[in-house]
Amino acid sequence: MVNPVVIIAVTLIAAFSIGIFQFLGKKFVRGVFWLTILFDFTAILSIAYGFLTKVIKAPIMVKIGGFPPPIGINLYVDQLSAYLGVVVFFIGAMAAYHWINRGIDDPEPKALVLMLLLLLGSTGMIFTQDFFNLFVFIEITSIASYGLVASKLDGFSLEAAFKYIVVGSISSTFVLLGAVLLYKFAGSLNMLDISNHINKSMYSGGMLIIISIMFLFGLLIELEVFPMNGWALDIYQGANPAVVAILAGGIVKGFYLVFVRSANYLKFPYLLKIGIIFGLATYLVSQFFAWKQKDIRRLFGYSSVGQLGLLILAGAFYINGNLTGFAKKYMLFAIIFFVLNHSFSKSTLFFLADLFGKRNIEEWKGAISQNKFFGFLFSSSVLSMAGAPPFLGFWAKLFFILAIPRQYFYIVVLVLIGAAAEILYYFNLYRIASENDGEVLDYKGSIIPSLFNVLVLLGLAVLGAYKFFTITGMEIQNAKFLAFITVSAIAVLIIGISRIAQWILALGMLISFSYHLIRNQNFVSVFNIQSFFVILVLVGAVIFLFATYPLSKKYSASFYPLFIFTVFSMVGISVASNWISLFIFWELMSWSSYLLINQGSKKPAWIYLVMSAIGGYSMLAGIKLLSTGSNLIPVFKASAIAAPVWAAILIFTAFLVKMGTAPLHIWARDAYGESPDGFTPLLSGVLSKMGVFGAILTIVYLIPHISHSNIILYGLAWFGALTALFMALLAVFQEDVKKILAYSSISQVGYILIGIALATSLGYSAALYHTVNHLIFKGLLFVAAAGIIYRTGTSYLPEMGGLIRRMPFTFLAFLMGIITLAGIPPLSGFAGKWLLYSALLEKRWMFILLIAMFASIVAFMYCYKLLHAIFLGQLRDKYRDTKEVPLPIVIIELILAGLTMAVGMKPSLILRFSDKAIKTLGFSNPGYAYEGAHRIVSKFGYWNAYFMAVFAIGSFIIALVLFFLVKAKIRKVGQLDIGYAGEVPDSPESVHFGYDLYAHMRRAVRVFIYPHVENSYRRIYQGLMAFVDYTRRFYTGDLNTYALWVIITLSFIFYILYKGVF
Amino acid sequence: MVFFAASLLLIFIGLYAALVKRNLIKIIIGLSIMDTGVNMLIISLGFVKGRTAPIISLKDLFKKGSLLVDVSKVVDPLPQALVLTAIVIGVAVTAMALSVVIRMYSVKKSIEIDDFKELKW
Amino acid sequence: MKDNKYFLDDKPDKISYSEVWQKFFNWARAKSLWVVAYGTGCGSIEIPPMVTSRFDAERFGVSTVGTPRQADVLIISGYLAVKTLKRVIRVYEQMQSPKYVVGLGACTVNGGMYYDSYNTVNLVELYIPIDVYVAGCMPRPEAILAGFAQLMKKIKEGRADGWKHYLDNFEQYRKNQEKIIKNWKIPNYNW
Amino acid sequence: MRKIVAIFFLTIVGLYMLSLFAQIPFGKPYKGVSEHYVERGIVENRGSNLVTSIVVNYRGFDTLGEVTVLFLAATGLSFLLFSCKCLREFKRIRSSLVLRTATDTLFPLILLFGAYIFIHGHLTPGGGFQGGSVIASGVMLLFLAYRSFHVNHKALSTIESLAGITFAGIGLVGLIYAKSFLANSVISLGQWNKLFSAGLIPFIYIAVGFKVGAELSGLISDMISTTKED
Amino acid sequence: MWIWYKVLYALIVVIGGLAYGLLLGGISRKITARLQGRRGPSVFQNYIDLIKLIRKRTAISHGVMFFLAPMFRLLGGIGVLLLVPIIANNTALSNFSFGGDLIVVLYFMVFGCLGMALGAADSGHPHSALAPTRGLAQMAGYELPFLLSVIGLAIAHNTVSLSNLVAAQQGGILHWNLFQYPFLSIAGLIAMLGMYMAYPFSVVMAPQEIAVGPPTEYSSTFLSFMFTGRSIFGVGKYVLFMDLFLGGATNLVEAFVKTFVLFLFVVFISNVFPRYRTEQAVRFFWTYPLVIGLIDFIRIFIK
Repeated sequence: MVNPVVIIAVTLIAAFSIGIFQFLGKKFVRGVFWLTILFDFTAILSIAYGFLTKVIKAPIMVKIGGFPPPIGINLYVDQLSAYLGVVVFFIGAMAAYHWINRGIDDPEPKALVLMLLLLLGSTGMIFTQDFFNLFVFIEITSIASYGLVASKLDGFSLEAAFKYIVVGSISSTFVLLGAVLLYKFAGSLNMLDISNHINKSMYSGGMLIIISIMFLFGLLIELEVFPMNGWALDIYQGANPAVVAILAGGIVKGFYLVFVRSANYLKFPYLLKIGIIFGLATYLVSQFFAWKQKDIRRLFGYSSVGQLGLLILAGAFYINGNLTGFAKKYMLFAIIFFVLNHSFSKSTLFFLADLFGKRNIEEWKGAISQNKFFGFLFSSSVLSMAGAPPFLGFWAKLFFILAIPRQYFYIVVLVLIGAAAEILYYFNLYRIASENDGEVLDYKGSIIPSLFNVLVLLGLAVLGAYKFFTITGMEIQNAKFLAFITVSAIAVLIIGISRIAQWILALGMLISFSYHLIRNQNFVSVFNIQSFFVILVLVGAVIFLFATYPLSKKYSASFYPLFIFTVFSMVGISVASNWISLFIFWELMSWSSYLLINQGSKKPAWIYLVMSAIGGYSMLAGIKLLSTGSNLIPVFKASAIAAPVWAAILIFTAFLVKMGTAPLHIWARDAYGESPDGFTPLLSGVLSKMGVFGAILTIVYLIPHISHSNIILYGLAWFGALTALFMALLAVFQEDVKKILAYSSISQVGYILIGIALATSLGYSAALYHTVNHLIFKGLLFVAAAGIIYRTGTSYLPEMGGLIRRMPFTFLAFLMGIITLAGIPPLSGFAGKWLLYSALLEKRWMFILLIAMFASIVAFMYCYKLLHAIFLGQLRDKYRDTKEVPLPIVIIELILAGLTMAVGMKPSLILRFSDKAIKTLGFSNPGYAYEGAHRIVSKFGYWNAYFMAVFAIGSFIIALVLFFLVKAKIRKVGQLDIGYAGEVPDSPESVHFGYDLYAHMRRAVRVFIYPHVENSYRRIYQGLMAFVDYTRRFYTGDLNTYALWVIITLSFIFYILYKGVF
Repeated sequence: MVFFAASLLLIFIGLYAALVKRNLIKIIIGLSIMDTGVNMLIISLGFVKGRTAPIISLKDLFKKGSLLVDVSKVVDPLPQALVLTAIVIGVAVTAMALSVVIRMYSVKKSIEIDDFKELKW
Repeated sequence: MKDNKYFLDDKPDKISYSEVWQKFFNWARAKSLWVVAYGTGCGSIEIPPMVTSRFDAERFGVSTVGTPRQADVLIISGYLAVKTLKRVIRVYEQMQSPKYVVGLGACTVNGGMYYDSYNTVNLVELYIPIDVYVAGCMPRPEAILAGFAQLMKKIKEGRADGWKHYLDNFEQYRKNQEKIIKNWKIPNYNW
Repeated sequence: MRKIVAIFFLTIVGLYMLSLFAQIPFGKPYKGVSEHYVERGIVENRGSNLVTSIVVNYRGFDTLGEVTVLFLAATGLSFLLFSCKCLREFKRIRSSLVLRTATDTLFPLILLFGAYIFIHGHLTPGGGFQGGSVIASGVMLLFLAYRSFHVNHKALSTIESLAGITFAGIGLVGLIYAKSFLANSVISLGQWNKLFSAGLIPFIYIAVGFKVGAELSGLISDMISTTKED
Repeated sequence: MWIWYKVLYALIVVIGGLAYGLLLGGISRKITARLQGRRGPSVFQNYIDLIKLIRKRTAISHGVMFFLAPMFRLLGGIGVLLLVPIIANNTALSNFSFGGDLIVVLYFMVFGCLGMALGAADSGHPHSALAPTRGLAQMAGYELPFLLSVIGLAIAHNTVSLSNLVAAQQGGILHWNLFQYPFLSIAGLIAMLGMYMAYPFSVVMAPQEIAVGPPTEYSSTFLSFMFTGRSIFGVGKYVLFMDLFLGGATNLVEAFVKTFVLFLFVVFISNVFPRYRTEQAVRFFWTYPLVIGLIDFIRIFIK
């Protein structure tokens, strides 16, 4: 361990000595600089390591000048300051490296001195325990920053620097006044001494309020609090990115620590109020203002400011929020994680922004798709920044939400809204950056600092997860499983050179995992709803993964890892035992699936992500409502929880989003339609079923505990019914095969939702049966569609036609799928419909039954459209040599088609599993009965699947035989040989009826298929955008105004905290 | 009390300049005035009626040989020490500000705020 | 030439029925004559009165149908231009055997009043086989019905075998057709 | 409009602050750490000037920071104004004969006076900063008097660095020998009211004096001649 | 063993149904002719047409689906006829109604239509591809009031078994659903007009507009199968509606009479109305019959 003061002294000496070394040459200066940084970093790391390993037990107290604390100045280094010091020096070193690498501004020795002194200032700032000394170090930091901010010497940076100087001077004036007045008040400048001297009752006098406010207000200005943070944003925008990286990544965190610590020492009683008002305002305002931002650096600036707001909020709660026990610990970790996450990811982002060089985000097109490594770094930092699991930001956010007391629920809501807003703009940027238009881009400079940062970030992610699971005391299986997922995905990623190897490895992993699961006696013997979904996920995943092989050539190396990630996180959801672990895996699923969709198309993926974020965060808010004071992690089977209606609604929102229930469906069409073809079957067949799983959980465990549960269930059923109907109607008018199937998927999941909302055993039977069945037939259709798109190169229906001649097997399978989808008896689709209608009849929900049945009639329209437009009609000349779809896809198609036939004959193949699952939900029977071997009887009706199948097949054979007995001489004619008024059609296109098949229907239902919902979303979005665009003019760029806002804020704080004068 | 009021007035005059003046140099002058006000305020906080400067002579000691000083003889030395630091810092900030203004002038040939409003929104 | 044979690449087999069955089927064929609604010339104006209330051809089982695939009878309703002949041939070839052709008016017999036009097909018989001619310019619906009665009689007797004749002498017919139709461009759709 | 708003809010803030200062007694005796400084200042430091004792010894760390700030300002200034041709158009006018003659006479005296101030910093009012400033004012006078005058930046920079290193080095010496950074008791404190007394204070102040003088001269030089004449 | 007897009975029912259906077609043509002031063809004209079609010498095929579609069509027709009990609780004439309830019948009805639509689409003729889209659109129109009445009746009688529905209507003419739930019945019967695709809902076949609709390319034997399937299907639907609204039948005579009444209803209405366009038909079905049916529907809902 090194005496902390040595760090300061050595740095100082080094800085001074550079004045001499500069005459010896550049190398010497750099040598001195790097040696110093190295020394400082090592020293502070040794201290931090001492704290970490508990070698150092108490905070280090260093007396300077040999005088005991109140007399002399002393340094006080505790864990937090040591850790922060490590971060500051690390980021500082990276920033310096980056700066030197990108061409440091002349004269270099001076610049390096400024850099050193900046680090020195911030180190001193977080080490010192003397208010005035703090002021001195703040000034050192500020002045060094002034110089560095102006370093580029162009209009932007100078302007920013001058604004910073003026506002910084005002800030330091208040800090100075506050420090001196504190001395006057308490007779000392030592923080601890003053703290001992102050008690809360002194605040009633008013004097201490104003003094504390003045001191803390000065720091608040430095903390870039709304509305006095215009200067900070200008710096982020205008200054050298290397400088900004160290400012945002390190220095501001020092100010933050100082602020929180000072407030703590001052026992400032209004910290919570200040924190809530300013923290929240800063957070929300900057997250929203960033929406319209086109300059990438200012965008990052807004994000930084927002994170600081969140930090202030968290700090206020930690110091002043009356948190007890675990909550306090959670909040501390939230703060630490926020700081670490933001420091490393934001500095990386600024480095990368500088490497790429373009300012306008529109010019970032292709930035991450062109350079894979750049993309990896950028994605990691953005994901971490936006709080995607398993990155650190996620754990921070989770800790934060868990720690906030329940009576501050509105804060939870607002913070989550802000988080969603953050995702919105970050991934708008990500969307643009991942688009690829093939233009060759250049990246200037070295990525080493970013690489280091990202490596640290990845390490921190592990740390975060580890800490989260150990501190919250959640089952260790969750952590193990998470680690397992990550390791598997990384393993698949590593062999990314060869797609075949990836495919085999991923398939092997899935199969061996399933095998182990089935071998597990526990799993098999206790067959419940969770096992049902685990099996569903694994079976679906194996099947669909198998089918991806021919398509995988087109995909990037991250396809299979993300696939594995998605699948296993769905397994994680299915085996979750409490709401939090459900949420963790839920988010994991959302993000990994987002990245997968993003490989196909960007904008839809973005919408998907934003909707998922809204859903996920509302679920988190709902979970928060479920938690009680001592029990922060609500489990499913809490019998006596007082679950408020809102909790159920909020949690349900997440599931409704995933199910694509109207009016939350807007993501679905394009996300399904434009995701990679290999992934869409999984998305539709399995991933949307996670919403079903969640919905079942909610209805079984939560809804019974709330009042008016019947109304909620009835409402849900209506949502399901309307979704089923309108999505089917919308599907009719799509012209893209995958989009039709997308709408169809949502529509079918609407049926499932009705079944769940019935909450009767027959309803669950119907829902579970249909869940599996939908996996089979929709998977089949999507897989077939993938094959067709692979062969034809288009998913646009009017471009196809007549493919039955080229792809007979696919047609056969597709036909089976369509018949199943339409629910026509001999195949498996009908059983689900029959069960559902019987359940609805039983519950006498007539209107819903009417809508549900009618929706299935509407479904015939798009069913026919799909078959006709792809396979029937005229074959185009360009597809004359098209081959049958690749073999793996054909295999999967035929397997699935065989499955629908088998299940159509014997629905009990599926029903026997769903019966077991239903028994564990607390029902004694599945709601229907067998009469004989095959006849299924409900209270209203009966139905014999086996007979129907035999009857249909038998009659068909009889008809066929009859036909061959009487048939005339049949000859095959060419496709253009049609009755065409004696003419010969000149081309297949001219007689192929493939576009807008239901134009006549459109006229009848125009009002229903008008995109009302999408338009209202768009209008809301555009309205918000316009609003944001207007309000962000708040930052006028005028120095006077910025300064004026400082004063206005101060008077506002005075006014709300101390009304003594007025 | 007058000292307090006067130095507060100085501070607010300086602030007013920073809030209202459109000329960069004038703003810097305002900041300097503000600094001066603060320094005056600090000094006046340390003042005690009827005491001398904290330069100790023999008569300020309790008794010969002990070297202990009679506290009631001299004013508070600490604010003076603090002011020393504050002044230097003020000088440094002013110097930085002026150099930035020089550079700004060289970029735009202007020292009016209206020409430096490119960073906004 | 060989490519164009595509439209009739397969002659119907000759199933032999017993006399009674043959008669029965011929009777059914005669009682159910579906006429393709295809008007070639001015005579087609006489078809609507024939099938509507005034003359009501349906009572004899004669009804119109919109597609040559299902039709039994093709009426060459008067003046036939070279341009139309191409379509007529195609329609005729798209009809399913057994099929019959009724020539309406003088034009089908010898070109009628337009016999010396550069564009008139003077003797339709050369290009497609005609089972029954109905003379006149124009023949009245009664005359057409009489023609149909003639046709029915021929069918019942098994003599309406123009389609067989066409098949047996296909090469000859095609040669004749190509003689008059200069830009005969029926593409080869045998893929 | 802006003025009205500014005045309005400044008034509000001013009123609040005034209400604070109304509660602070003016000219009343102090308590707290200053009592210690005054009472035991001589005992612990042997320096007559209590302000110096505080500045250099009790709160020597502040002073180190202060020096750093000044150093920072000088560095920053030369960093920003490096190779700046911004003020070239302003010609330095030739000064009057009176000024030149007076400068010739006064400059050595000013230097001497400045040196006196920082050497006696622990005994009389003043100290390193004040002395340094006085020296810098002499340099400024030279600038005013001679159009072609320029300082040797290398020398200034070396002095600056050496002085700074000395200060921080003294602190480290204290850390090594007295287990406390900037400890004054490394050498004997000496006798009160003598030039060589008060331990390390004079040495530190000498270093500070050199440093401040060099830095302020450098500042002036940078500001006036933003480009090298030669 | 009993199942083979059932199969035997079923064959008889199918043949009888075909004969009856062809006859009804002939009667329909005769009535139409008479209403137009013509003599019209013989009532047995459809038999003759069928024989002629079977005995055409040649036929053409466009592909596999084109080939199989008539069989699907026939299968759909037979299925509907056999799944609906002509005489409930009669071993012979309740047909295969043990195989499934009303819901099964409703979905099996689509089987034939879908098959025909696929075949039509495979022919490559734009008209025959257009017609199924019209048919499906119109189906979405008439199914809404039809489902309304079916669901209403099912809920009212607590069953979806057709035999039970018939049983519930026994005991006098006033127990028929037609009189018990007149509004539902009106909705259902109007929907029936759409289901028969007769005027004014004939836009699917739309003679003179899109040739003959779906079977434009069909000829000869294929067409005869379609013809057969359509006739049987028609009879099946009459029987279904008889069971739903007219109290079923207790003997064959009653069944003939009731289905004939339904047939006359369809024929007479179709002969006096011009054709609706698709969207007009859809709008019609979604307004008047729906609103009328809702009166009873809500009555049942409240009860």
